[in-house]
Amino acid sequence: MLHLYDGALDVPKILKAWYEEESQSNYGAYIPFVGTVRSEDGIDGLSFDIYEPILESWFLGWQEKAKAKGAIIKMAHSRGDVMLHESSYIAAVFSPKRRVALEFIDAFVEDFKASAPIWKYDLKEGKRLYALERSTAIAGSGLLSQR
Amino acid sequence: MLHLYDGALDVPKILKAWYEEESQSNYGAYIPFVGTVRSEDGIDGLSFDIYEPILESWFLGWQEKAKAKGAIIKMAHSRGDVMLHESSYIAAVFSPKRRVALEFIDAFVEDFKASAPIWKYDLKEGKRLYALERSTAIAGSGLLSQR
Amino acid sequence: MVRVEFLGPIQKAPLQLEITNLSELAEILQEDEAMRAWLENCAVAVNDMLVSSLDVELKDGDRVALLPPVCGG
Amino acid sequence: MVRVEFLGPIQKAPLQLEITNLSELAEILQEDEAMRAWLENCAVAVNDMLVSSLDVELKDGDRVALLPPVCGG
Repeated sequence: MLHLYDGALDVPKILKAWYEEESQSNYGAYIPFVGTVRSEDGIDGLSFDIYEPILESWFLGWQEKAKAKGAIIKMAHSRGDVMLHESSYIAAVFSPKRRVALEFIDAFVEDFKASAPIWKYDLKEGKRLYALERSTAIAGSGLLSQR
Repeated sequence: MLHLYDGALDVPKILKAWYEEESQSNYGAYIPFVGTVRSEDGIDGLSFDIYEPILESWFLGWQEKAKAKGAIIKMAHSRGDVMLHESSYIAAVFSPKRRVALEFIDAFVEDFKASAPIWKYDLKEGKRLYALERSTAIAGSGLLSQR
Repeated sequence: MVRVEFLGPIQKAPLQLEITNLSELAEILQEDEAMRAWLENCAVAVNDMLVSSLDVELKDGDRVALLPPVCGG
Repeated sequence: MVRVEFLGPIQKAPLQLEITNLSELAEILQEDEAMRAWLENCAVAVNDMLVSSLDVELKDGDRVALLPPVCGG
């Protein structure tokens, strides 16, 4: 359940669709995390590049971790430009129990930030500027700088 | 932002309304927690009693904790009967930053379970049975059993 | 008079009592066989504020509430 | 031939190289002045699997990708 969209996400529509998809699945807890573009540093918006093959295998790994706990995860992300106060990211967990759901959404969102192959750019004064200082090197980076 | 409803919650409608209410507030993270009635132990549904004056003061305390972190919280809960696969509870946090939001929703939901003056009953075979074994004594309980 | 209310699942009608503190209320309720199990796991609120000591003075018009174990969500 | 791709913000066209392992690739890219800063913070994938050692053999048709620091959400 990995959905990529061009531009901003329709958050109410996605939250509703996911809730209804699982309405008979007997999960007791549903926790979506919604990420929205904030106005800061004079940006007009953000823009995203995604490398889908690795995103998909990363997400598959998390689906298996969820399954081992009786839970499921869903995720939606934007490609390209997303303007101020629009949303670019939704991750959600469904689980029978609340503790599993609360811990899972936290671990998933943090690993997403550290590992998902998505690159963020600030849209500012007509330019698209890589947000290097807010980005995280994937674990194991630097391999090719070895001698 | 404490909303009490008779019967099941309209989850998509509430999630949408809250998202839209804060669409210009410059929060980067929105995390709702949705609680849904699970089929277990042969129940037909759950039923809730709420003591509103203390629920409101408890919620007010959490609103102030949220404010101190630059965040806000909203909550909706059902009164009376909620049947299988319907939802009875939504709590949501909005925050500029994801770490605050992830930690806040966890702490809020756990304290809600331990402290909010709401009583749960199983609806089973036409009866309304207090769910004592799944309930938690509020901190400081037992005062009147002292001699 | 102090009004004493029993919330949620406790099947007991409110009481109107001439008492001046919570210790007196504890004594009265402990004599009620059906209330004893509840007393052990109930929290107590005076005028909708939870209290943690029996040394709370009560005055005419005060309201005391007993809150049994909770389970929202 | 092995195809080497530079993902996200790295402004560099793909390369087609006759190499048999990642150590050879490291040598070649380290000679490119503009690439040196990227090499320090890039992860490496071979055929879309992240790798953690230079001792990976490469064969004709393999694809190597360099992944600079990420920031989804």
